[in-house]
Amino acid sequence: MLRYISRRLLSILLSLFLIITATFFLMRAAPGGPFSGEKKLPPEIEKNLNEYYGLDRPWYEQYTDYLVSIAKWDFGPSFKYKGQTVNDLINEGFPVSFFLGMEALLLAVSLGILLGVIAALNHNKWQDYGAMIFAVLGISVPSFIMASLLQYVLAIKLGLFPVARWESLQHTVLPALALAATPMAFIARLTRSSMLEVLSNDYIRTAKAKGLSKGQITVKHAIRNALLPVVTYLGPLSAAVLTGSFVIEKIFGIPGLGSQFVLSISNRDYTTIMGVTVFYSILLLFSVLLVDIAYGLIDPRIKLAGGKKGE
Amino acid sequence: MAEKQKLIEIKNLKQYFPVGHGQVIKAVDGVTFDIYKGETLGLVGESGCGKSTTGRTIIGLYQATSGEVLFNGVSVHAKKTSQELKQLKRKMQMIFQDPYASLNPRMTVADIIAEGIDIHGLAKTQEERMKRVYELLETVGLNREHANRYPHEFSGGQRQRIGIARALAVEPEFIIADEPISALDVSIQAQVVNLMKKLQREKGLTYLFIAHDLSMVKYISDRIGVMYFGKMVELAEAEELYRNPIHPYTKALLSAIPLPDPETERVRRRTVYDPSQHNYKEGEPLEFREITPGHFVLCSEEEYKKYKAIYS
Amino acid sequence: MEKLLEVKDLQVSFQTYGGEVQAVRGVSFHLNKGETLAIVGESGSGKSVTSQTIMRLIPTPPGKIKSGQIIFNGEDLAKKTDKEMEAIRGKDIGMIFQDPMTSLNPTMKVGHQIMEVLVKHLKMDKAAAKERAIELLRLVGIPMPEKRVNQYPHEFSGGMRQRAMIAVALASNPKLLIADEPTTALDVTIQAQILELMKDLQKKMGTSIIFITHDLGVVANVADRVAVMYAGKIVEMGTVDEIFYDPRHPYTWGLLASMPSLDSDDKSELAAIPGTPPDLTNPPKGDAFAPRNPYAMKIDFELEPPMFKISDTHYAATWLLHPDAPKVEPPEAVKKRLRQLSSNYPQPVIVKESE
Amino acid sequence: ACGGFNKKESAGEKTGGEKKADVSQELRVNINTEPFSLHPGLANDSTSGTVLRQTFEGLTVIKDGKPKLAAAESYDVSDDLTTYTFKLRDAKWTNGDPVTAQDFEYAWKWALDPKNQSQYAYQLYYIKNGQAFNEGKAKAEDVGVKALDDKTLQVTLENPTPYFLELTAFYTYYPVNSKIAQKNPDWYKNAGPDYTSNGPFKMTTWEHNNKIVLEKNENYWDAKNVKLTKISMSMVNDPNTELSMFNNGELDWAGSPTGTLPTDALPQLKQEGKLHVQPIAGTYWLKFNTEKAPFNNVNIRKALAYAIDRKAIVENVTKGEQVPAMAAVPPTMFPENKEGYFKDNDVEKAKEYLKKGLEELGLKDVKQLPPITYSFNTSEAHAKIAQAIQDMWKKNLGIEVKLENAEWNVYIDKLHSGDYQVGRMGWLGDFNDPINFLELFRDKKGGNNDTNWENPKYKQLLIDSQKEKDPEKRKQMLKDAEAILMDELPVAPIYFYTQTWVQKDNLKGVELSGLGDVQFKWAYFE
Amino acid sequence: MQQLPKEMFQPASVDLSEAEKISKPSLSFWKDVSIRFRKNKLAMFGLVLLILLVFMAIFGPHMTKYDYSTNDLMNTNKPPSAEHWFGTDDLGRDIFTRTWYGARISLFIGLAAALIDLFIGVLWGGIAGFRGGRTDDVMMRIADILWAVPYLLLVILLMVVLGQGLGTMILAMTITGWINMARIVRGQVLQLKSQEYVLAAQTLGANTSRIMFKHLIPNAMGPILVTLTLSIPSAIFTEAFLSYLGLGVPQPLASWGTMASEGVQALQYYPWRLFFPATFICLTIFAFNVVGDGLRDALDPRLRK
Ligand SMILES: Nc1ncnc2c1ncn2[C@@H]1O[C@H](COP(=O)(O)OP(=O)(O)OP(=O)(O)O)[C@@H](O)[C@H]1O
Ligand SMILES: Nc1ncnc2c1ncn2[C@@H]1O[C@H](COP(=O)(O)OP(=O)(O)OP(=O)(O)O)[C@@H](O)[C@H]1O
Ligand SMILES: [Mg+2]
Ligand SMILES: [Mg+2]
Repeated sequence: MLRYISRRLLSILLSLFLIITATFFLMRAAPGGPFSGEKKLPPEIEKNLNEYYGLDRPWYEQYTDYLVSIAKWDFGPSFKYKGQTVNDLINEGFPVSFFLGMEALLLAVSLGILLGVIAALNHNKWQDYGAMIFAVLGISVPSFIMASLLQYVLAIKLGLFPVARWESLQHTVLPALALAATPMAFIARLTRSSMLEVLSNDYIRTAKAKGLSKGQITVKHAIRNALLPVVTYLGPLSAAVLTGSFVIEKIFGIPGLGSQFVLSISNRDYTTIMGVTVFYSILLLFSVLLVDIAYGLIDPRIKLAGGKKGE
Repeated sequence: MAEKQKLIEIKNLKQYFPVGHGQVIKAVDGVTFDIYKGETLGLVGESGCGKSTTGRTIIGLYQATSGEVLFNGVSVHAKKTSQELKQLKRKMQMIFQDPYASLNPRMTVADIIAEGIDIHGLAKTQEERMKRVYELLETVGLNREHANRYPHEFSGGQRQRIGIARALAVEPEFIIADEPISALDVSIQAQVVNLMKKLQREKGLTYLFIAHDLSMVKYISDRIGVMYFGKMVELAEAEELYRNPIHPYTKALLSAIPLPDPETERVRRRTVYDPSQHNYKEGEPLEFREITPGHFVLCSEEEYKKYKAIYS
Repeated sequence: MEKLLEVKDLQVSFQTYGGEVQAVRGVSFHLNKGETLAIVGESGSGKSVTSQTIMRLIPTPPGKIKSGQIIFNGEDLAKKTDKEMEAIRGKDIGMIFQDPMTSLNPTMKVGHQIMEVLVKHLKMDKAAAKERAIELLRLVGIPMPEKRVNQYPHEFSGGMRQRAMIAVALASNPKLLIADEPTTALDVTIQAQILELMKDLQKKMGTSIIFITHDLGVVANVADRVAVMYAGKIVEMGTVDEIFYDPRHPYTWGLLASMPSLDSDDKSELAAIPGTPPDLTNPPKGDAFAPRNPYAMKIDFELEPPMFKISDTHYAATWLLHPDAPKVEPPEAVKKRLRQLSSNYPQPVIVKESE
Repeated sequence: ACGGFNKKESAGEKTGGEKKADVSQELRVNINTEPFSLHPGLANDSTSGTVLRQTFEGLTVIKDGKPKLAAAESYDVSDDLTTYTFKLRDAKWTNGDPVTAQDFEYAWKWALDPKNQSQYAYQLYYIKNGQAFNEGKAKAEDVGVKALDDKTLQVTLENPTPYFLELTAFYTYYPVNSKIAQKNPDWYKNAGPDYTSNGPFKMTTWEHNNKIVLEKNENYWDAKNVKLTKISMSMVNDPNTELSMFNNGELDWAGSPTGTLPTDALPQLKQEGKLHVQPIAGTYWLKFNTEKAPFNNVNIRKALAYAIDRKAIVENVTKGEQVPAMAAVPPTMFPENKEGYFKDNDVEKAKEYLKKGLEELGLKDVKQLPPITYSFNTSEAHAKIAQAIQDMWKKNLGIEVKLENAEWNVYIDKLHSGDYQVGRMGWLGDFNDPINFLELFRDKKGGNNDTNWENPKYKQLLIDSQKEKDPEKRKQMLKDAEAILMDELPVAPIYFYTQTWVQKDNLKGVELSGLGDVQFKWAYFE
Repeated sequence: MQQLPKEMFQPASVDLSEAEKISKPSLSFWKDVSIRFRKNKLAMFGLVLLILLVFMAIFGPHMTKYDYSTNDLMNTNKPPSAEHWFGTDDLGRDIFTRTWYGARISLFIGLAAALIDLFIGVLWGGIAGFRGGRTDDVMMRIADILWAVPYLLLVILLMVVLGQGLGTMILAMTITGWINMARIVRGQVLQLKSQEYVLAAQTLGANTSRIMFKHLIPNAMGPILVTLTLSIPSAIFTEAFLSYLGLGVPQPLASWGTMASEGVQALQYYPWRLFFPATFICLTIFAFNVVGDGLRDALDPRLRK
């Protein structure tokens, strides 16, 4: 296990390196630069700026500089937000996105699994259809429409929640709901389908023969085995949700990392792009690793360490 | 018996499974034996002693931890081209122990049985393929009507027969039968065993027959190997083994066979095997030694002398 | 003797796209307290379905109890709701399933799967349950049970899984134990051990056992009475001696004849029953065994044979017992066994279907 | 802090419209985004400008469209119009330090110093040697700004600059507390004791990307005229949300110049009489790439420019009461430009020009004209205008138009590199002078020309106007130049910008300049 | 005892071969599936709905006198009425006509992207999961890397390099679209590959592709279908996002995605501009979902209704 994890850590490092490299070149190849605005800068100022930020140096120097400073967890100053470093931006934005993301994830996972289980247990009954229509709505209404709808109905029409901004727990309810909708629906669908699969297994019959109630069977025997696809999906999802969503943050005026990331790309704020990408990648790579470890925990038949065939 | 030709040679085969925390399960711990062409080698032993694992390792489902398996002089585990591998696979087949798990729940019986036919291109046309399937179904005592059903619709014995039909479909030379009949009723057992014997007679098949039913093993096998805790403890011709069991475990095993006679059953006493009865010393080397011709026993030097004195 | 279980005219069928599979077609039997009833029979004859129906475990749909009663302890289980069954399953009736690999949850430690029963029905706490689980594992002959409790089913060999299943079924000392081929995957020493264990338990607790097996040796060892099933029906039933020493049904003859004998070195072909079992989607008219029966008479293809009573405890459903039927000689292997049993009636009597 | 809440105040509390004697004097506005920088020398966007304009004060301030003295008490101009001498009034920084002439000198030179990454340093190029210093060709001492004493600032200019006083109101010309800045170079990064300013408000909270809170600066020289006690600025970058927050009582002001109103809401707001509209100095136009056929033909350009129904666009598409533009310079600078140089939607003339143009190009008929590509950067508003114009050109002239949109940076790159045929662009004035607009097309290779158009007469008129001391004559020269531009039409103007907003009815005294700047110094709630 | 004719008790000659007649014709797996599918009413309803939607996509635009691009600036943002069944948008265009033009694009994109995702994802995830070990590591890390590299940048560059076009758009969609599918499939394969029937196929000499397509994928069908039905709406909306970058369908052509994302801006004022495209997206997804579910059930012989 330890060996496996250390091997995976190494591969995470390698992946990070590749991601950084790819991002570096993509970023540089994309048209426009950090200083191109509505009004074109006089060339001499652009020169000054390029010099200041080291953009005039050969690419390999800049590239190695990036690598070195990223290794030191120092992403440098933001090109756009003068006076703020990228580390500042992440340190400020991430807790917000994380908080909101956690709320949404918990919502999505708990409700999604619940719905999926209810649907599967009542296969082809009204509960199943109800849960499914709900899920279809969640899947086919993307978060930006969901966000506007929730805002319109719950905040503007009914006045139950504030319209926007990041002030109190109340303010987080709508964005968390909007953020959770699609994953929840998807988790519900996944859970339902794999629950159906699991429920037709013989060991469920054994559990019944032990006199366990439907609820106990579901909780102790079925859910866990049905969870594998959900967990798979959860890995990259949590990385994405925890780092924030651009549209949700925009619509609800939330100072999170998601809008930072998208803005940094439209601004061509190189250091921020790089910093946030690295940060996000680390989160992603680790959550994928966690998923793989979770595989082994959920289903002991899946062996991590052995790459051997047919274990 | 003079011209016995070795089909399979197993040399000091070991199969260990890591189970975490640095521990390993020594499922097969250094077994050596040969299987001759056209014979049936029965393999019995306590459940969990590594019979299935031995079988699976021989057929290449597991990479052996160490040791060698030669099929017709060719190593099973050595790297091969996919063509060679396919050829080898066709010559060796396995009937699985668990008739439930070994059938794909989403395939019809016809497709399951025909899988080998499809893989090796043994049928030219669809009709021929189905004809083969029907033949095989009947060979194993199933009905043609069953061809379009799914495994979960069958009883355990019926499923086991599907598994046998699948193995037979590719007309192999060597079949590892991992408890092929334990889920069958006796009359079907008889059918299957008759069938296996018939095939052996007609096609010169070779079997490694793993089973618990010792009367059936005795009936079908030419030679019998007894395994205990990953090791082969005794190997002899079938008659010889039943007449002169040497190893205490074999004795215990034989004494535990239930007979289909209520009266003898009511009075039967069985001997119990206690591994400590050997009184082996720490690190004492155990070897597989020939006590009488063709009769091998795992024993220490001391025991060897003792056995030798008693039996020959 | 007190009846613990009485099954009356049980009919179970499965709805499939291929049509209705009549898996159990009117099975009646009873089981006394502390008694072992062995059910033998062809694979696919409905043994497992019958036993699972008693536990009300057949999947519905597609399965359906078409008629019949299952009277257990004076209550009809066939009429109980799922909720009511929960209190009975695992507590009053324990069940050992046929397929050990898939019957254990692959993602739950074996120990835990045993503990569940203890916690649920015996209200034990975790620690006590674990202790007991280890004990049970030891009881069923699993070496190093302290270590094995914490392993997963896939780390067990087939036989060990089977034993784990047995441990689950025995955990709450049930009144009735249904064992569906519990020892098929075991070697004879362990098998003997388990059989002794079950008999022991029976003696101590007065457990009744329904024992499904193919191994007639085991039947001889454990059974008080034996039921022989064919194509969804019980074709012969009697005490173990009656079945082994005075079988009357040609299918039972076939079974007894097809076993190899340990003593003889006879390597001639085994006397298998020819033909294939009937398709239960449309069971044949008359006696289902007729097409494979070398002693078949015309009537066998026309009319279903009634139950004939040969003694107080011995029944068989074959026209051969009809006074008009010609006398036939059972196969050689069976003839060797035959004995004159004193309890037999002078003439077999027909039993009315609705007894 | 994990979670990152700051539960100091609840913004949801409604500041009702009741007319109580002690109305809360807290103003809540939305500024859309995080300001790029709140250092006057580094700021280069309107959001930063909006904040700085409240916290800092330059030598002058724009009130009622005219520069008014602010930090300066008086000034002198030399005869050649190149030397300004300002006398500063007695004013204090928020921390009590006096505002000195050195602070101005320090701030301006800091911005010009190539070491500091000021993007707007060119706003100071009017100062003698400003550009040279910024390019590293001159030393700091050579720059024409000098504190003669604590209260006297002398500024020498490169050329006579008639609008210099307007420039000094711009944020790049704001002073910086040199004592603090020298001690703590990071003073401007966060709110705190070192963030000192000299304007009517001081910044007390700056939660990046979330909100800024300004409070009245008691040290401000004109504090008695400042009635607002607090300004909360939230950063919500969604027009619909902004308006909803206003409707929900979470904001006192929604829309320009700090934020934006959703276009779709304008008709309803107008109907309800809530909408405020004010023209600002900005023009939305289409640029023609005059080196690409068929736009190298002036008649084609004219045909296209004349065949646009601007009135229909402003009334039905943009809906913000924008003014149809038939001229380049907005009416806030040239009031007569409300009329323009040609008639709106002059389809007859357009057809004539098209015929002529086609002939000149050797084409018999529009059908032979290959489809033209109209590019724009992605935004719903631009897309709508593009589709409307596409339809008009098709209906009126029978010309096929392909629309092509792109992400902003990609688009601007295309435009600057001449890789387009027709492209939309808007221009907003930095300071209140027509040169701002006309200068763009002076040089073919000028940074923001993009059209590849150049006209020697036009160029000369602009150069000459710079030296002209008589404002009237100068204006005429600029008008002449504009006439040339509107005859050759390298750009087809569409409309002049307006700004639209809604506000609390009892909010008074908000000063909006014609450039789209806002000044809350005089604002108050009734 | 009832009286039975004596001759009935004559021994009968047993003909064993008689019992072996074929009663049912051989049905292929797919025929079986289609029978099961057709018995599922909800799924059939979904299928009919889909067919209807496709029908409308083909003929809907011709059912009015309007075309999708002609502006009517005098009649902007009109609510649904007899003239304009779905109302008009902010350039006065008929939403009904545009909806069905949009249907063509959205349905095509949804399906194309989903199928490509399916193809790549199943192969990639299947191979990674089945091979395991190093191969799995490398393949999944490649997926992670693609997933982590800023998508926006990738697409911007793609657009610059390849230019606007349907091909570029589909490519942009599939760059990362398949990864979810691959992950799900891999997880399933990891779980399934140690099943005994897979081992059995191996001993028969089945090669990887056979094991994948005959054994692993059919048994992973549930999650695959669910993921597939999710990738359709996500493709529809990714198209809207891509059109933001200039990669979508060029204006004035419409797609449901762009119509919905524009409509949502007008939600409070002209709700019908969101309502119609959003409703049809929902209906489509609903139809795909029930069809997917029906297919899933039909593909699983163990489930019986
Ligand atoms: N994949 C595996 N991982 C870990 N341990 C295993 C694995 N497969 C088998 N074992 C262990 O190896 C030993 C031998 O198992 P095997 O299945 O070969 O027994 P067997 O002789 O076939 O028994 P049975 O007669 O009960 O089938 C057992 O202790 C089992 O727990
Ligand atoms: N779920 C099901 N759907 C359709 N048919 C079924 C189902 N379960 C069982 N059957 C059928 O019912 C009949 C009886 O099956 P059962 O499992 O009871 O046999 P059995 O006597 O236990 O055989 P074995 O000894 O082989 O286990 C078989 O023909 C089988 O095909
Ligand atoms: Mg085994
Ligand atoms: Mg059974």
